[in-house]
This record gives sequence, structure tokens and C-alpha cells, in this order.
Amino acid sequence: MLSFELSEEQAMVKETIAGFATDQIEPVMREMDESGDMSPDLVKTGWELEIIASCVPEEFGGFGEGPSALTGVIAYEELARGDLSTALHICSPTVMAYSVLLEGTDEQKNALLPSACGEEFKAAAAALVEPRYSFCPSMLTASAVRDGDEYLLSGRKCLVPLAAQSDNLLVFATTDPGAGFAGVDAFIVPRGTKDVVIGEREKNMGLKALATYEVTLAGARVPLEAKVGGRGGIDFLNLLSRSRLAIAAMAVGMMRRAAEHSRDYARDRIAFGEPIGSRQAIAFMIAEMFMETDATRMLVWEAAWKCDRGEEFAKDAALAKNYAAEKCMTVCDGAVQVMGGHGYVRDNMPELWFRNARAFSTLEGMAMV
Amino acid sequence: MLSFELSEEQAMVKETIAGFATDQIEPVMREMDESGDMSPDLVKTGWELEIIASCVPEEFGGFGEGPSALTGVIAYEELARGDLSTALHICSPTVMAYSVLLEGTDEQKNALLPSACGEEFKAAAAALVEPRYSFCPSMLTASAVRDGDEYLLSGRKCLVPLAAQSDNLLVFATTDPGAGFAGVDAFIVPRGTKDVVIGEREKNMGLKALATYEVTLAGARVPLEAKVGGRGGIDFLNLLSRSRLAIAAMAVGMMRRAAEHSRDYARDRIAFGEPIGSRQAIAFMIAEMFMETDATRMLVWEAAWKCDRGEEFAKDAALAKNYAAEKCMTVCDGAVQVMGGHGYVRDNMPELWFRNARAFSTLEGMAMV
Amino acid sequence: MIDFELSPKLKATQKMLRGFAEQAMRPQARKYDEEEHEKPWDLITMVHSFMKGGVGGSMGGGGEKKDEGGVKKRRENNLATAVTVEEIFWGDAGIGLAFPGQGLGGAAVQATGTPEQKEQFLARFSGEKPVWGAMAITEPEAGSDTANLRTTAAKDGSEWVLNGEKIFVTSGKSSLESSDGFVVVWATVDAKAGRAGIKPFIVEHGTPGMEITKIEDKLGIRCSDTVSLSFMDCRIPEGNILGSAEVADPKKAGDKGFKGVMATFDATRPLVAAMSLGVGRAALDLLKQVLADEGLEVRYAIAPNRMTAIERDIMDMEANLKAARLLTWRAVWMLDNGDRNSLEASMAKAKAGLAVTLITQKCVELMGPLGYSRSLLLEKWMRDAKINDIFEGTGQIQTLIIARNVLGFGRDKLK
Amino acid sequence: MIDFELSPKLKATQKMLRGFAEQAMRPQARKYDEEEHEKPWDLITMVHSFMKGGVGGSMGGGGEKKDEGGVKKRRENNLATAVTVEEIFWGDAGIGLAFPGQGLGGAAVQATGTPEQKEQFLARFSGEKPVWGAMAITEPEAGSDTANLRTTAAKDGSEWVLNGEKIFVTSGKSSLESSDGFVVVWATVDAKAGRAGIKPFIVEHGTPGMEITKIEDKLGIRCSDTVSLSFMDCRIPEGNILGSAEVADPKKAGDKGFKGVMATFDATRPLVAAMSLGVGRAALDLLKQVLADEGLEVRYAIAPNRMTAIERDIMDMEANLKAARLLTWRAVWMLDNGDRNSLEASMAKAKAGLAVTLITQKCVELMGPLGYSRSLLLEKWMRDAKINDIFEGTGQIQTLIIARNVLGFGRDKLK
Repeated sequence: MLSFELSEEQAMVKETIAGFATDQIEPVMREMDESGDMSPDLVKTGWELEIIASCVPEEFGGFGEGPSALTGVIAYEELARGDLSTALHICSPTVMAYSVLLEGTDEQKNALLPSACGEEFKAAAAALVEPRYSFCPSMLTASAVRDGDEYLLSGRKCLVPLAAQSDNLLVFATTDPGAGFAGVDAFIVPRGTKDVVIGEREKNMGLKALATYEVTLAGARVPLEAKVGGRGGIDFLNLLSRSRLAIAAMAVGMMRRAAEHSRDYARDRIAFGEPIGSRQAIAFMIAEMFMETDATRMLVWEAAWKCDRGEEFAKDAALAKNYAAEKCMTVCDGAVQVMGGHGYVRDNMPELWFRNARAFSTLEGMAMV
Repeated sequence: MLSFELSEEQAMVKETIAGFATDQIEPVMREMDESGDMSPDLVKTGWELEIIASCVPEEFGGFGEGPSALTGVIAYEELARGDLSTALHICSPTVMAYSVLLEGTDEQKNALLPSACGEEFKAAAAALVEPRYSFCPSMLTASAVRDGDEYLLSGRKCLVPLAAQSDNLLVFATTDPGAGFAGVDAFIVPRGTKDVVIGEREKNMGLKALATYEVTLAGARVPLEAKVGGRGGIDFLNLLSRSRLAIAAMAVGMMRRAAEHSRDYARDRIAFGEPIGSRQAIAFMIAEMFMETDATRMLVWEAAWKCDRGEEFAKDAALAKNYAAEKCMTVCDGAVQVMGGHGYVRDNMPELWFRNARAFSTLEGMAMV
Repeated sequence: MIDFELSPKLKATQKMLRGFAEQAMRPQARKYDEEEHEKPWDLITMVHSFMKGGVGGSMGGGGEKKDEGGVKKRRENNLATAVTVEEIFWGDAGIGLAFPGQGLGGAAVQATGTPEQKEQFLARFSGEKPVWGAMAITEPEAGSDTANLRTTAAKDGSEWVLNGEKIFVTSGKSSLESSDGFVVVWATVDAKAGRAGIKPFIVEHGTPGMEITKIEDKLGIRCSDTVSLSFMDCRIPEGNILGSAEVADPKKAGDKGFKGVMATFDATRPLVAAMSLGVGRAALDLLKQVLADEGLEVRYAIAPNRMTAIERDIMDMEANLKAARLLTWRAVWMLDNGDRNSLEASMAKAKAGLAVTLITQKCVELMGPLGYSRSLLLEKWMRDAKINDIFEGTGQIQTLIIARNVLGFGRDKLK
Repeated sequence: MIDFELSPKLKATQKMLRGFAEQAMRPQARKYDEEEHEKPWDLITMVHSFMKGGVGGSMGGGGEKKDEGGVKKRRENNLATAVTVEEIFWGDAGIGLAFPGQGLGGAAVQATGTPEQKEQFLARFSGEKPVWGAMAITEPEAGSDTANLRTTAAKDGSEWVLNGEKIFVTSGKSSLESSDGFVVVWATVDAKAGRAGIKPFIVEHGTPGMEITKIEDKLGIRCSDTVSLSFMDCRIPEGNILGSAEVADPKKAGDKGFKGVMATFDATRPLVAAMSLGVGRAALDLLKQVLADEGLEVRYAIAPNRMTAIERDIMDMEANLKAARLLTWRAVWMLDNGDRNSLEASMAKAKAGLAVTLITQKCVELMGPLGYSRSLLLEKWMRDAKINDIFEGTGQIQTLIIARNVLGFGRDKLK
């Protein structure tokens, strides 16, 4: 029966993370953006939320029953409300962990999940995006060609978070060009594998506190066992869609924060003798920020709900993700506009959200629920 | 040197037609829309503007030196400011006349132009649009196949203005499928030609005062001489682009009228003790109506200016026409919105503009400058 | 627990209504658009036979018995109404609005009447004969300015005497001429009291002094009658003021009366949103069907910038329509739980009203000449859809309500 | 006669500047974005050598000698400036804003100064050394609320004494520290007089009592310095009030002074629009180049709904950019003819500022990871572009000005 009420557990998760975001993440967001250094304390505290461990079953080192997309999107919204770079950093290992948990062989689960549930944050990078304007996950140029007992991986990846800090990379490549999503597989590539070149840290418009790298695969060889799911491979569209929900949820978090910030400013800032929020042009902008934040969240929730029920949700996830990417940019642009010149300077947060918001249309496979 | 000033002649044309539109067309617009009958008086007076005759050289019965796109768009804007159906009715013979004048053989000019410059309005329908959602002038399904000394015309056309009243139809069909615009030719098809079936008068959402018809060509045979321009054929993209300018100019006229109407209403209508125009939500809507009307006119003028200079202007005409179609819909929707419930009832003009405005995205080849 | 699944009961209703809409309503949609002011009696009788109380259900009936011994009792009658309305309006908006039921008038009674009055005035809607209810609030001189009404109600002995003009009364003719219905008239008992003076009065069909002065010709929803009413010394029993006698006294009741207007709209705005959803979905379904018939499938999951223009348009339209539906469901869900939903109701109405206005316009454009022709219903849906961004508060008014809620500003601070 | 062709002289300038922008500015654009607050002296010297008076030209210099013996004399110096600015900003917006010239300060002198004052203060800009001019109007407590300034100017003998804080002074450091420039400070001589009390004052570089208190770190245009100024008993000669002495008297001069602010902006808004055009075109050129390199051509002439999503995006962006340019040219053309262009200037600024904000954002999106990466300049253009919808009056302020003009409402009727 229709309900928009969080479960007690979800409400608790939400409240815990909300506090973390407000009290600890947001205060250092600007400093991390300027310096480019992620705060180790934040990562430590963030890891103690046990996002992954709470989803991984006991036999593999956790204490959960598999990831709940709904609980995930609720958690990620709160995290990103604090800061997107931080949210992506903390959640980056989820892609490897959940891909293996959901699609991997028992060997792969035993090999990788326990460490993903450990005391310490352990980087595990996923490489999906490729450095070309026309990138589309259904048309990867990175390829995996079977050669005897090995796969030969070739291609270039970019926006790979924490690639240099990871013991293993999860590389998405096509084993069947022209087969679209169905032709994509994932490969576990250990650090130091020959012909895997991790480039310099990337410089992007935003996400400055998140370390991302370009990764080049120059015919790198991995054993057959490196292929997630073994013979059968993975349901890539399912994994991709779960990652889209994660990213869309983060967009909702940013939209919400930007809307709240604009509301507060419009209430306090006096011009022409009245709060600027008493002008319809500003007030309507803010009304739409809140309306679209809620609208986007509804799309994300419904798709996540379908996901948890095991229903077909790829279309819903795509709708939610693309809608979120567009609206988040509009809302954060509005947050700058509401402040005028003050929104354009780096003393205030909107310009940072403005730079981060544009990332969503490009982000794929950087976090997962 | 850059100038936005009309020539004396253009200023005169503009003033004359503006008066005609305000004093004679607009007052009967609603009545014609409800009854579906175009006022013969309007057509008569409109014809006396000698739009065609003023462009046709003396040798062919007129007193001009060929059509000026710039003067044309200025004239059509004013006409459509009065009413779109009327503007399209009066201008419908321009397609045949200018196509022949610009691309026809001397025989064709002698045969058709004098009557197009006569005292009496003479319907001459052009058939370009085809009844399918995916219609595109570069991909016509209407075809003309050479068969000995004849062309065999096959296909279906719609939105053909005054087809039933015309002595001749100008039918656009492809002689070279797959060649895109370059493969399209125009054929002069006399009334009563065998296997040319003119259907019932069409019923559309708007343009209710304009008689349009579906025309079916069931392998109709016409002599080789029926092909405009003879052997060489026509520069279809050039003619199409001239028609796009004509249609875009009419959109500007409607936008302007809708903007003026909204402005006046917002000034006079009192709510909450003040004119509704003193609310930014309404005032900003109106500001944008005027801004976009000017913006669209600039695009139309610049493309027409290029056309008159004999420069490549197909791209500019397409930009202007598509921009005009979109903005005109937005502006006329706004004109309804500004009046609220009063804009939704047929006592007032906005609902009529609302219905007519949506036509622009579909209209092609129904008038020409 | 977050849950987007409708109860089996609602799913069944939905399925049944979809069949009715497709087989009974669609074939007649064009007829009643062309023959404006004709009443679809056959359909009215049909729908009344299987849906006593009308498709609008008991609008705003939520909230009352919120708690029963502390346990929150789940109700879904407003959700049921929203689901019903969407399906009916998918069939046809004009005919849907012409269907019998308590309508806005009943909603006003639900929101402001005493239990006795609800008993007295609402019983008729589940009777044998179809009956309509209407609400009269807008006046020639005041559109959204509901605080500034000129229609007056003066106490004279044991009667109220109404004088004034009302416009845009939906189903006014159905309520007052075609059936034994009534109209709820908002009038002021004390012009100086402003909002506080505004009260709702029940005027029964056939009451002397009330006259239908005009029936509007409209852009769309032509099957639904929209009338103007004039009241000249129109006398009604004193008991016909909604919400007990002392409500009549501005000093005592404060702007309780006016709050009633707002409460009424809080309950009905989500249903207008639900109407929008039906029309928008109809247009989108048709467009997708046409593409499917040509063997074109929309590739939702690929990168949006690799799509064709039409694919991306469809993706955008579907996302907007779905978002509007979820916002609508949230608003009625709150209503069913007896929670205040003024903000959420306006969000749903604003989002849905604008979304379907644009969706239908886009669909007509994408369908080219077929979209513009009256040989398909699409062009009609574009005309019908526009009303959703206008009636029961334009999109601008909704946005204003949202802004005031969000910013915590009153009318004084945010005009 | 309607004519969109630039004079041969302007075409030549355009061509020359395009070369300069591409070969000299582009290679250094990233450097001066990363090394914020660094000054591109090499480029400054270069540009000053071939363009005395600065790329901004004599902003607002139009109008004066409108008629010469009744014959309207065609001038094109504002058009020339617009064309120049577009090309320079196509090269780089940050560096372009850092180039020497009279800037807004000079524009204020042009708009409000006496002939003698223009002589006295503007000569320096065509000297050997590069010089900057700035204008200080915004205050910490008042953004667009220019009528409500707290900075005061008090007459003391033969001097004016300024006190107050100013923020967002573009090129303030360049004008006051890096060269022998000046800043035009808008201050009130009579707080009670409101608008009427506001006057423009010239404060020369190095005047005691004036201090740069802050240099802003910004989202974009990082090569351009934006500073805060504080004035503490800052004394300037009485002759430094712009526009003859009696201007000083609110009663006599009315709000002539304030009108000066507006006149200044009427002249400069179209040039901000021209700046926008350069940035927007840069982004669009890059995107189209990338597509062309892949052999993709945009089919502008086919039905828009048959296009790919990216084709239609490009078509929309080109139409908007072109419309913005034509509106901008119209506004400067009027200025060159000495016609009042307040409405048209705001249309140009509003349209161009928003158009390029959206165009650059769209281009970054369409370029995917390449768009988001700092390895290309595109992401920088998106950051730079945003300022155009903000400075010299936000898009909202421009729309407000348009609305007031169109509706004929004053500040009282349309706040």
C-alpha cells in the first residue's frame, strides 16, 4: 500500500548521516576544494557508517543481507548534502563490492568482500567512463579479448576515483562489441598488473577534493578468473542502473542543500528595504528549487523501490539520473544567481556547487546502491 | 554599414498593412474562426495590397523587380498581426508565383504570372506537406517518375491551402529519392487533371478560417513542361527557405500582437488592489514576450537580408523558422496564462492565438517571400 | 516503509476504469468536443450506475478519523479518487469533468461543513439519480483575489440574502438545472472584515433570485459546462451557511471561513493534478504507439546525448509526467493520513499543470500534421490540458503558495 | 535601409583581433586562470600598443554630436567596441577584462562628466603607459539597490570627504595600484534625499584614505581583479564631482546624479552582452569543431524533430547566440545614433547573459568527460560565462527594467 514513510532503520541512517554532513563535512568542504586534499578524518568517520558492511552477508565479513537500493539512496542523499567529493570518495568502493556481491563467483566474494568490510577504508576503484565526448556505457571502446587462459584488456578510462590508491581496479570492458549493454563485462585487475598505466591525477572543473585518474589498458593480461561472475559474466545494465541511482541520489542531496541555502539567503538579505525573497522573481526561483528537489527524489525513490523488488528498473533509473543531472545544474546555477555577485566568489558555497553540479551528466559507475 | 532602419518604401508598406490588420482583419478574426468562412472583403482588400504584382516585372504583368525577402517579412509580420488564417489565405498564391518567377521557364512565367498579378484574387495552391508525423521536406514520399513525355505523380499531400479553389496546383515531389533537398522538384498540375483527388476540407486545431485540403496523387500524368524550370528543375532548398522566412515572419506578427495584448491586460486588470502587471511573475512573462518577439524578428530580418543579397541563407532561414515556431507557442501560451480563466474562453483572443501558434512547427511552403 | 504499490482493490479499479475509458469514453470524445454544451447522458448514466458518489469521490474527505485509539488508521479514499480521476481523464477530460458527483461544492462541504450539514447535503450524491455539486468563488472583478469578493450575504430574520455575480462555475448548469444539486457560494458577510468576512453558503437548485447568466464557450474541456451566476436578493435558510452559526460572526470566527476556501483547495488541488496526469499520459501513450508501430523503440538507458531528438523529448516528457504523478500521490497520501498538505498539494498542482501543458504541446509538435489535425484526439488533449495550469489557482498562484510556505512569508511579506 | 554588414574597417579589425585572440590570448588563458591574481603584462603591453584607449573603447561615447546641421551623422564607435569586445572575449574573458582602458569608470565620466572633465580625466587612457579606470557602486549591504547607498560624501571647504565601503570593483587594483588610474565612486551627499542625493566622484589612485581591503577569489574571470575598497575620510578636490558643481545640490539637480548611474549602464550593458557573445561563441565553435573532426555535419535545414539530440541542441544554441548578437548590435547602433536605448540595452544584456550561461553549460554536458576536464578550456568558459548574467545588473534586474519600460510602470508600481 502506498507510503512515503521511511522505515525506522532508514530514518536512523538518515539522521546519523545528516548530522555527519552538517557538523563535519560541510565545514571543511571549501578548504578541501581549494587544497584538493580529502580529509582523512572524514573518510575515517564516513567509513564507520559501515555502508558496505551493513549490506554484505556475515559469511563474507559483513552483517547484512545485500544492498537495499532504497536505504542506499536515502543515505547517499544525506552524504552529498554535505559535499559531493566526500560522498563519492567514501562510496567509491561500493561499485567493486556490490558488483562482486551481486554478480561475482564465490571465489571472488571470498577474495574481495571481507576487506571491503574491514575496519579501515580500503580504496577500490571502478573504471567505466572513457575520455571522449561521445562516451556511452552501451558502446564502450575498452575491450576484453579472450586469448587462451587470459583476457587481453585494451582501452582508456577516465574519471577513475582513487585509482592510484586501490589494490584492485574493477574495469568495465566489452567482450562483444555491438552487443550493447549485454556485451559489457567487468574485470578485477590487481594493482601493478603489467600494461595497466595509471596516469597523473586528473584536473576537473569540480570534484577537486576527489582524486580521479586516467587509466590506460595497453593489452593488459588478466586470468579468466578475473572476469566477474565467471563464464556467465554480469548483468551490466543492472549494475549500471544501480550506480545511476547512487549518483542521482547524490544530486538530490546537493539540490536540497542549494535550495535551503538560497531560501535562507533570500530571507535574510535585505535590498530595497525588504528581504530579496519578497520579490516574486527570487521567490519563484526558490519555490521551483524545492519543488524540483522533491520531484527528483520521488523519481529516485520509485526506481530504487523497483530495484529492491527485483523488478525491471533500468528505464526508471535512467529517467531519474538524467532528470537529476539536469535539475541539479539548474538548481545550483540558481543558487549562484540568487546571491548575485556574492554567489560568484569563493567565499560562499554556491560557486562550488555550480562546478560540482555539472559533473552529474558525465558521472557513471562511480558509486552504487 | 549596420542599420536597423526600414527604407521609406518598407515603412510605407508596414504602415498600410498595420492599419488594415488593426482596423479590418482583427475585428472579424473571431467570427471567421467560429464560422470557418474567410471574409471575401478582407481577401479583396488584401489583394489590393498588390503583394505579388509589386514583385513581378512588367513583362509578366506586374510592376516590380522580383520579390524582396526583407520587404516581404516586414509585410507578412503586419498581416499576421491581424490574423494568421487571413495572412496565409492572402499570401498563399505567392508560392506558385515566386517559384515560377524565380525558377520557372519563360513559358511558365508567361502562362502563370499575369493572372497572379490580376485585379482579382486568384487562388493557386502549393502542396508540400505530407500527412505523416515524420514529415520532412528533405524526405518527400510524393514522387514524380518520368514516363516517356510525361511525369507520373504519386503520393499524398495535406495542409494544401485553397486547393479546391485553385486552377493550378504546385506539387512538390521527389524525382530522385535519397537525394534529399536536391531531389525535389515542383510540378504545375491543372485543376481536373485525372487521378488528382482533392479531399474534403481539413479540420485542424487552428487556422479554422483557412480552407486547407488533403490532395491525393494516384499516378497522375502531367507533361514534361509541367516541371518548373524545365530540364534543370528548381533550387528547392532556396524556395523552401524563402517560404520559411514568410512563415517565421507571420509568427513574429502573432507574437507581437499577443505580447501587446498581455501588456494591456496586465496594466488594466486589477487584483489584490493592484494591476496584475505589478507582480513580477506576470511582469517578467510579459518582458520576455517582448524580448523574444524582438529576438525572433532580428533572426528573420538577418536571414531575409542575406537572401536578398543572394548569399547562402538556408541555415539562417531554418534557425529563424524553428526559433519562431517555438517562441510563438510559448508567447501565445503565455497570453492565455496572463488572463487566467479569461484566456481560456472564446470571448477573448488568446485561446485563438494559442491554437494557431502550434501550427508553425508544422507549416512549410504555405507562403513565400 | 516506502511503498509505491497500489492496493489490489485500487489496481482492480484502475484496470476496470481503463477499459471503460478506452471503450466507452474515447469513441465519444470528439463528438462532445464538437457539439459543445451537449451532455453525454449515456455515459453519465453508465458511470453513475457503477460509481455512486461520482468519479471525484469524496474529495477532501480525508483526515477526520485520523486516529482511532492512537493507532493511525490507513485510509486511501483520496488516493482512490486520484487514481480514478487519472484513468477517467485519460479517457477524456471534457467528459470526465461532466460526470456527476459532489465536485468542488461537495469538497467545500467536506472541508467546512458540520457533520449534520455533510449528512444533509452530501447524501444526495449516492442516490439513484445523478447529481452535481458546484462551487462559486471567482467574480468578474477578482480572479485569484479570493479575499476581495463583492458578493454579499446579509442576515434578514432567519434567512441569508445573497447579492452578486459569480463566473467560471464548473458544472453550474449540471448542478442547478440538470439535477437536484447545489452550489456553494463564497460571499462576504462584512466587507470591511476582509478575509474574516468571507463565508461559504449552500444555495440549492431552483432557489429564486439565482440565475445562470452565461455559459462559456471554451478552448477545451467543452463537454463541461462553465457558467456565470447572478444573485439578486437570493434568499436561503440561515442553516445554509457552512460550519455552524457562530461562523457567521467575523469577530468570533476570525478568518475561519476563508481558511475554508484554502482547506477546500488543499484537498482538491491534487485532484486537478490527477486530471492533468490523465491527459498528459493519453498524449504520450499515443505518440509512443505511433513510434512503436514504426518499429522505433526508445533507448532510455543510453547516454542522453547519443539519442535522437525525439527519443530525448520522450524521455524528458516521461520523467516529468512520472515526477508529477509521484508528487500527486504524495499529496493525496498525506490527505488520507490527515496531515496538512498545503505545500505538497501546490507542488503537485504546479508541477502537473505545467508538465502536461508542455507535454501535450510537444506531442502535437512531434506528430506534425497528424498532431495538428482534428482527425486525431491529440490536438484536443492539448486544448484540454491547458485548463490544468489555470483553474483552481494558476501555476503562478501555486508557485506563490509554495514560496510562502518555503520562505515562511505571509501575504504581507510576499505579495 | 536594413543592413547587417559591418563596415570594411570593422571587418578588418575583427579579423585582426581574431588572430590576436587565437594566437596570443588562447595559449595563455589556462595559465591566468590557474594563477589567479597574476597580471598578463605581456599581453597587456601588446594590446595597449595596438589599441590605445583599450578594448572597451570609449564606452558610452555615443550620442553627443548626433546632429551636425540637421544631418544625422553615422557613427559606429560603440558598434566597433562591441565587435572588438566579442573577439577579445572569444579569446579569453578573464584576460579580456584585465586589459587596460577606461572601463566602467570612463563610461561614467562619458555619461555624466562635463566636457572639461572628460578632457581632464580621459586623456590618460591614450597615453604611453596602460591605464585602467574603475567604478565603485555596489556596497556590502546593497546589491542591485543602487538607490540606497551608505557611502557618504560631505563638503568640507574646497574638498569632498568620502566615507564608506565598496565591493565588487572590477579592475580596482589595476586602476589604483597597477597604474595611474582612478575610480568613480557613487556616494550620497544627502542620505535623506534618496536617489536625488547620489552623485559620482572621481578618486585618483593613491588618494589617502582610500584602501583596497580585499581581492576576491572567484568562480571564473580569475585574471580580472575584483576588489573591495574602503574610504575613511578620503579627501578629494571639489572639482572631482562629475557634472558641474550645482549637480551637488539635490534640490537643484534632482536625481540627475542617479540618472547618471542609469545612463552609464545603458551604455555599458550592451558591451557586457558583447562579452557574453565572445564566450558563448568560443564554446560553440569548439563543440562544432569536435563534431566536424568526426565527420559529423549538422543538418540545419531538415525537420527539427528528425534531427539527433545533439544536432537540435546545436541549432538551438546557434539561434540563441545569433539572436543575442543581433539584439546587442541593435542596442549599440542606437547608442551610436544617440537614441535612448535603455529598453534595448536591457534586452541585449538579459538575452545574451542567460543565453551564454546556458550555452556553455550545455556544451560542457555535450562534451562529456572532455567538457568537465580542465585539459580543455571549455569548462573555464562555463565558469567565465556565468558572470555575464550577474554583473552590471543580474538577468532579473534587466528583466525588471524591460518590464517597467514595456508596462510603463515606475519603481512604485513594479517593485
